[in-house]
Amino acid sequence: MAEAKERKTDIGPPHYEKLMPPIIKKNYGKWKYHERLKPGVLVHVAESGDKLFTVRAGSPRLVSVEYLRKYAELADKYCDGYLRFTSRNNVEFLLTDESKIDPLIKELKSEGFPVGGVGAAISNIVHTQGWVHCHSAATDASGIVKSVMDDLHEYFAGKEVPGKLRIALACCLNMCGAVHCSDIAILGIHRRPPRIDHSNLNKVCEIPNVIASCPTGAIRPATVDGQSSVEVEEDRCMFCANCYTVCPSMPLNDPLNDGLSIWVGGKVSNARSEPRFSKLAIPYIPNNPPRWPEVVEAVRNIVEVWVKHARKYERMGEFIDRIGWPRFFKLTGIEFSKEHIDDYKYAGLTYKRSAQLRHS
Amino acid sequence: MAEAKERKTDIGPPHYEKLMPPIIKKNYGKWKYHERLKPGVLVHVAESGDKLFTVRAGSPRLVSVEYLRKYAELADKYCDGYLRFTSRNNVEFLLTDESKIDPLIKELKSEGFPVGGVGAAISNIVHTQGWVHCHSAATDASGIVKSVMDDLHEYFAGKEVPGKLRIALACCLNMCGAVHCSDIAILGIHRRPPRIDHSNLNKVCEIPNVIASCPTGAIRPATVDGQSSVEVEEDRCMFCANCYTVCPSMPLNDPLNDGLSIWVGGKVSNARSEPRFSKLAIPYIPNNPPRWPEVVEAVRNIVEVWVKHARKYERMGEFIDRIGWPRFFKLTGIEFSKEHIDDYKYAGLTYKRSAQLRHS
Amino acid sequence: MADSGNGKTPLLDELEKGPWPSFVTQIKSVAEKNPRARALLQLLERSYREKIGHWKHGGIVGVFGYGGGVIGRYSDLPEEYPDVAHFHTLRVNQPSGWFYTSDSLRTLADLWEEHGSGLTNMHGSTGDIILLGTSTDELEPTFEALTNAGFDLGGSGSCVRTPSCCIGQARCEWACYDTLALTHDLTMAFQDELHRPFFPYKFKFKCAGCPNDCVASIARADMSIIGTWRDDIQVDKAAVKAYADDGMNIERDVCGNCPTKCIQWAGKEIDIDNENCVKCMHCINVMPKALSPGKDRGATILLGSKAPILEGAIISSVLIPFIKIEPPYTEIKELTEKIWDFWGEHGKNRERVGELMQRVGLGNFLEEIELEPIPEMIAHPRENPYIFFEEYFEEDEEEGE
Amino acid sequence: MADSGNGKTPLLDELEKGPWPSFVTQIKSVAEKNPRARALLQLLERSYREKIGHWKHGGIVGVFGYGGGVIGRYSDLPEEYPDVAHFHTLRVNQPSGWFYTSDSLRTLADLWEEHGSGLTNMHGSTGDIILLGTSTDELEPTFEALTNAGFDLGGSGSCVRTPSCCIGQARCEWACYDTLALTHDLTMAFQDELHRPFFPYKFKFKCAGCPNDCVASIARADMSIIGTWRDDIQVDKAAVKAYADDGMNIERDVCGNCPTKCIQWAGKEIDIDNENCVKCMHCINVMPKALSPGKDRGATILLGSKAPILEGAIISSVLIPFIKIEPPYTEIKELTEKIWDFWGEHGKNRERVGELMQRVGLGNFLEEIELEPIPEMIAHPRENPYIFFEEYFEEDEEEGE
Ligand code: SRM
Ligand code: SRM
Ligand code: SRM
Ligand code: SRM
Ligand code: SF4
Ligand code: SF4
Ligand code: SF4
Ligand code: SF4
Ligand code: SF4
Ligand code: SF4
Ligand code: SF4
Ligand code: SF4
Repeated sequence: MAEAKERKTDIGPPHYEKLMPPIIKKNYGKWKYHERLKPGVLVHVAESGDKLFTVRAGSPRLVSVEYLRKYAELADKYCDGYLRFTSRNNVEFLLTDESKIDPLIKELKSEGFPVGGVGAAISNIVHTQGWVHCHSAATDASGIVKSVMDDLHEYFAGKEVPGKLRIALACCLNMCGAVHCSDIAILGIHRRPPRIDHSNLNKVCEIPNVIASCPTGAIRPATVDGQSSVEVEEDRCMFCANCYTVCPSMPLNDPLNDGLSIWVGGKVSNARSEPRFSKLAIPYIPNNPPRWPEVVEAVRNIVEVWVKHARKYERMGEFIDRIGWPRFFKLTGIEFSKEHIDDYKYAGLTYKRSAQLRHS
Repeated sequence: MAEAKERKTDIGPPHYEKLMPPIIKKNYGKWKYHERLKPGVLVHVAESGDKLFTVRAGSPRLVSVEYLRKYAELADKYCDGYLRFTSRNNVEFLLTDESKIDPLIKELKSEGFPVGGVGAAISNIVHTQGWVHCHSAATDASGIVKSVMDDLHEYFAGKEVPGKLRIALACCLNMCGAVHCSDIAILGIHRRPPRIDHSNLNKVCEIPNVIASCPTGAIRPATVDGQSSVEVEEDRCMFCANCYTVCPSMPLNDPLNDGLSIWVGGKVSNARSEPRFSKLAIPYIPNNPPRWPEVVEAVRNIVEVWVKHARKYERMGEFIDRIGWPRFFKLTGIEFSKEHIDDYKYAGLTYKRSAQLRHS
Repeated sequence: MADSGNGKTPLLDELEKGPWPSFVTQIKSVAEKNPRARALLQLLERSYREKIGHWKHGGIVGVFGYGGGVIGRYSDLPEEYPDVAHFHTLRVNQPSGWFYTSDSLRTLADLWEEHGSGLTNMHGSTGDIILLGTSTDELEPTFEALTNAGFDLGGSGSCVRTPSCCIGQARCEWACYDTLALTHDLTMAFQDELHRPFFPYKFKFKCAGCPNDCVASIARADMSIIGTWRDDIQVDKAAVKAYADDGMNIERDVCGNCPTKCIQWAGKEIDIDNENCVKCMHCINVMPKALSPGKDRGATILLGSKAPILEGAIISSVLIPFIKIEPPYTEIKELTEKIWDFWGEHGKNRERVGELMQRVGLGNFLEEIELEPIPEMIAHPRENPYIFFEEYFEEDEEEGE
Repeated sequence: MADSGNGKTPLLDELEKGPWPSFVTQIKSVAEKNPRARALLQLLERSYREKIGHWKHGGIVGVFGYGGGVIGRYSDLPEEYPDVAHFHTLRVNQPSGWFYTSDSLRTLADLWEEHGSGLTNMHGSTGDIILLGTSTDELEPTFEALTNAGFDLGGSGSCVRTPSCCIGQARCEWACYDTLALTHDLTMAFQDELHRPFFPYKFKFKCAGCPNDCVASIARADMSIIGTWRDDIQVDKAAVKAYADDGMNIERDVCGNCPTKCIQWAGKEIDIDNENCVKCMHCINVMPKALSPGKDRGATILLGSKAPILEGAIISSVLIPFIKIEPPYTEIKELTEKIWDFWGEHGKNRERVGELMQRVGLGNFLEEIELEPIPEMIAHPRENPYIFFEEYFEEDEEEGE
């Protein structure tokens, strides 16, 4: 590797041990059990008898340096400066002094950070860039997350639910937010075939690559105004945007047609049932910024059906397993349509191949 | 339709009502319940209180006119001439006089017809033509069925088993015997690519059809000895024989390589679990006529593992669901190999996509 | 020529041993009188020795005016085994439910002794009476004898295949509709489609009276008609108690096996959440005296099952979750004809209807046959986000802000 | 120019209302001081109004000697919003487990206030600290500030992506191996592969300490390393009793949810058929004081998960059912390198390893990476009869009889 002399490279991240509170170092690998003390608060008890208290606060994930400093300040004040983030972008303050829990919660709340998301609860929404940073986005991410969490915040903060419910949002089919295995997934979608910039295409893109990028074979070579370019057989386009990923001259973004779809019943954990993909619940909801009321309403509706009808520990997908998809559509009032029926590679395997049916 | 004058056509089958015993006509659609009185004997009780006794006898399915007359004779003697066949090719004598059951059974047995197959039992093997009549056969059908049923006849005749066990045999991948959804399936397979009769091919077959017939695209046009013909890329052949079905000049039959495979865990009924396909247990057993001892042994082994370990009502596939495939292979001693791993269209869906595993 | 001459069948003789009835014994029982049967025995012995069949790819043979019902078959050793040089099979349409009188069996025996090998299959996997082997010149006389005896040929080739059914209401207390009547009616209504192939490939009907599916319709029929009910399971409480008193472990054996865990046993009474019952039959199967299907009976219609060649095996999938089954069965017939129309127009050669449905997609298929999509037709909605929205808004439809 | 000038953000202001913390508030908190953040706010307001993003396809930018770690981003309205004309993202490799001290957070805040927008994502979906938006000329200075503070870039492009893990043994009693140590070790061992893209596409590691999979590894990592155990679940009988006394319905809530029904509650004691336990965690999750994973701990290694583009989403599948996880993790690294070798040679451009495995077939894939096929790797054996036997007998190998 040819590099500048004093430049440090390949040093990797800071070693985690340097950033851990002493109680963790001491009891590392020797935890005995945990309990949820109240919404957002966990205690982990070590074999040594030591107790570690965790206070979890919701975060917008998009955090400014101002707020990073605020987190730091709170950590200094309540827990010797030790904190962490979770895999769902919440902040966790790691306390040893039980008496500081309530004051910390109070201060967090006053700063606008809800405490919760622990145990059977609706935690933060895993999400992506949206209009804040990505060229591919069919919708914004942060704005929808904010709107949905505003609406569901009680479920984060402790209102009872049957089990864990994981929501994720991705702003395009690339699905950076692992939307595909979530209890509820909100997915930005395009609905109009790429509009081709014929004048530039052959300058910025390799035409054979563009053609090969299309999973449905919808793209064909074409000469337009004397320029070699491509054309799209619109009937065969399902708006995956893979052509756009490969070639900037084929944007799919379109204010009139971009929007959201809602998916349900995926999970990741191996608890009880195996991990599984989310399935389509609502094919299309138009973009309606700044607060996407239709999306908020759709998510709440599904959540409420689950809260009301699911048995204890039943994740969304397990709940639907038990009641069946026809009843899921009935209970939620969501209309079933042709779009719900799979027509991709494994479609045949999604048809109902048994006479086990509920008829009433 | 232009037809000869007096010729009768399109008259269809005899009307079933003409062939039914009076007790059935009387109680048609008004049966109340049934009981298994002993192996091979059922009683159906009608709302009227009438009782219909059924005695079921095993049959080789390939029946001569001599034996048809023997059936007729027995029916006359014991049940006013009324009998039927079942969907698994057994013969059922339909009695109204309970006292005739035992004498009938005695006579059936003395004629070499075992009585049984009712309820939780191993019934007759659904099967196909084999070397008796089909050009496509990779093995015989009747001979294997006879050998296997000789070995399992106790389970037909009343020896206790956990539930129903359905065996089927097909002599080639066309699977005329609905092998694909059986508890145990015996399937004739080819293992050598077609041998092409280049001198005849273009006379009897349409080359484009032949090429199109191959699901793996293994067949290419070729000129051999100045004749237009085809060639097979042997690595891509999986011996489906679809080319042979389309073109007689591409036989796959081969004494050295043809043989049997064994499949397990399929079912048809909707009882408890949904209908499902059988899965590969043993990829290959060579043809070993006249009694195919390796096949007999393989089937018995699987049956015995099931008899010993399955819970009441558990069909083969349900049993394996509970214990897991790794243990199925362990208990049966069957070797697991690359051939067991699916590599066709939906292969990816058969990989184990969870951490739910038995480790002991 | 030694083979066909010597007459010994040492290998096949091994198959006369053992407790299960022997097909070899059957063949031998007519071989003395019937040269075709005799020759078959010899040829088969040779196959056993050489481990290979001796039949050639079938040619097209049949009876006048019919396109199917006969499977042409020729030996590849016609000189050595002239009596089976031709050895065609006739498929004879069985009576619904495979009911016979001794007389009808004797009639069949007599005519087939006269015209063919004297060997049959009772029955073929599709359901037909199989008359196993005769020569081309005997086809027409056999057909005449058959029709005179009230029988007709079944299907083969790209046509409706001989429909078949479980015993249904003739003997079974669980039959939710009259399978025999429907089977017979469809067979009669579609005689033309059965005898004169004009489809892209075969089309099979099978009718089962309840979800136990004793005729394997869901695995072996392009159209599977499976009886079911939509009201509550009928419960005879006293009989339930009798089972319990008799030592049945209702908790474990009945409730423990219910796929939706919708049946509960409080130790005294059975309690069924019928809304979640998927009519699997298990509890009824186990307690036939106590439980039975509801009173509002009908059938589920499923489409598409078939063997693996070419796209992989298919199990039928739900098209109509519940339909009343009553003569003259107009709805079923109209639906069937719509399916045939679309298949006839768009099916590729040798493409079964289940394959077509998968190729064009269930959604499109439903549009063509004019059925609304409903969630009962699928195991679950799509997992992939590749939705073909068929329309989009154009700029001029809406004013941009 | 009105847009970027007027400074009003009526639409975004709506998103400062409500109980959940607002990203708009976050942006505004630095917008006054930071022109990039200010411009972002304006541009975003415009996107909200026009319902479309205003970013162009990224160009390739980065720091010297690295092929990844920076996502290039340009506005499509550079004249109107010059402060975000470039707005590149730096992916900074997080510490394993996302642990920070207040000082380390302040260090990050200070340097990013100086060099960038002052906006971050804590964290990105892969796990990185995302420094959200700066111009090309600030990349190298930012990098220098980062490395001086002990941080380094994470992955982007066709390379190893920043590994991440659940909190594991740092706080969780169920962690079956040390996820933090493994993650850190892999990150350090593969620095070159992380910073200098040379694969067909991205490759992600995620390490979860137990089958609860709190880092979603089975759905989001090309290699998912999920802790498990192979001996018996540890049971504290007194604690079980305490749960029962406390009113827990063990029968329904614990046993009733066991996927293999291998846990029984006799009303007094819990009885586990450990041979059939599939280590799903449910019973342990529900009774953390009473039950815990066995003592013989390790991990399952699964391969291949990814998002849907192009072949459809994939959940990882089992490669090694059980492996002990101990430094220096030689076995895992060797396995990984074998996989990379085969992928490097045979993977198509933009083909993830899970797609490759499906394309060549698991059986062939295993041969290439020198693993024996075992039934734990599959949900069930093949259903179709299309077996590619690789060899057949030739006539001369055996004497015909
Ligand atoms: C902190 C965190 C790990 C980390 O390194 O950051 C974590 C920590 C714990 N998880 Fe988790 N999980 C965390 C993300 C996850 C995820 C990943 C995700 O959400 O994307 C999953 C998989 C979700 C899925 O299946 O889709 C996850 C599935 C579980 C489960 C299984 C739940 C189930 O029934 O399916 C448990 C067990 C339980 O809750 O009973 C669990 C239990 C726990 C326990 C109780 C483990 C322990 O003994 O400490 C931890 C307490 C927190 C709690 O109750 O929320 N954790 N947990 C993550 C917190 C995210 C958040 O801020 O909300
Ligand atoms: C006679 C016959 C129908 C016919 O029209 O010919 C028939 C008749 C009955 N079946 Fe059947 N089934 C018959 C083939 C089938 C088939 C088809 C097949 O085997 O190819 C199946 C589907 C098998 C499968 O799933 O692979 C079948 C699955 C059942 C079941 C469900 C069993 C299960 O647990 O999965 C029951 C219920 C039971 O046994 O408890 C059942 C129950 C019955 C009952 C008890 C129904 C009744 O009340 O009369 C009948 C008594 C016979 C018995 O116990 O064997 N019948 N039954 C068939 C006899 C075949 C034979 O000779 O052995
Ligand atoms: C006689 C019978 C087997 C038996 O011994 O019972 C039979 C025999 C043949 N079947 Fe079959 N099929 C028979 C029932 C079946 C069944 C079972 C069923 O109908 O319930 C199936 C599976 C279900 C299905 O339809 O898929 C079946 C699936 C096939 C196939 C594969 C079709 C497919 O789409 O995958 C073929 C190949 C073809 O059609 O070219 C085939 C083709 C054949 C041919 C005509 C061979 C050929 O390629 O020309 C066989 C003639 C044998 C002979 O020389 O007599 N046979 N065939 C069955 C018909 C008897 C009857 O009419 O009652
Ligand atoms: C920043 C981040 C989203 C976020 O806001 O958290 C992100 C952002 C982008 N992802 Fe991603 N991905 C991010 C995590 C993921 C994940 C989740 C994960 O890693 O756990 C996935 C799904 C899992 C997977 O790897 O399949 C993911 C699947 C994709 C894909 C689809 C890959 C595929 O094989 O299907 C693309 C498309 C591509 O690679 O061309 C993609 C491409 C992109 C690009 C680079 C857009 C592009 O096409 O060039 C996005 C840049 C956005 C921007 O302007 O900043 N991103 N991306 C995540 C990385 C942050 C980090 O390093 O921590
Ligand atoms: S999901 Fe799509 S639009 Fe959103 S950040 Fe990822 S690549 Fe960009
Ligand atoms: S969006 Fe997808 S389907 Fe449409 S043309 Fe582009 S690559 Fe093809
Ligand atoms: S399974 Fe094959 S060999 Fe056997 S009868 Fe059917 S087509 Fe012929
Ligand atoms: S047997 Fe099947 S795979 Fe082989 S060449 Fe013939 S059609 Fe192709
Ligand atoms: S399918 Fe149902 S109705 Fe028909 S015989 Fe079987 S159990 Fe009876
Ligand atoms: S029929 Fe099946 S699903 Fe319905 S209650 Fe009985 S066992 Fe349960
Ligand atoms: S994955 Fe398991 S070990 Fe890791 S934090 Fe979650 S529960 Fe604990
Ligand atoms: S870990 Fe899961 S599978 Fe094992 S006993 Fe507990 S609930 Fe059952």
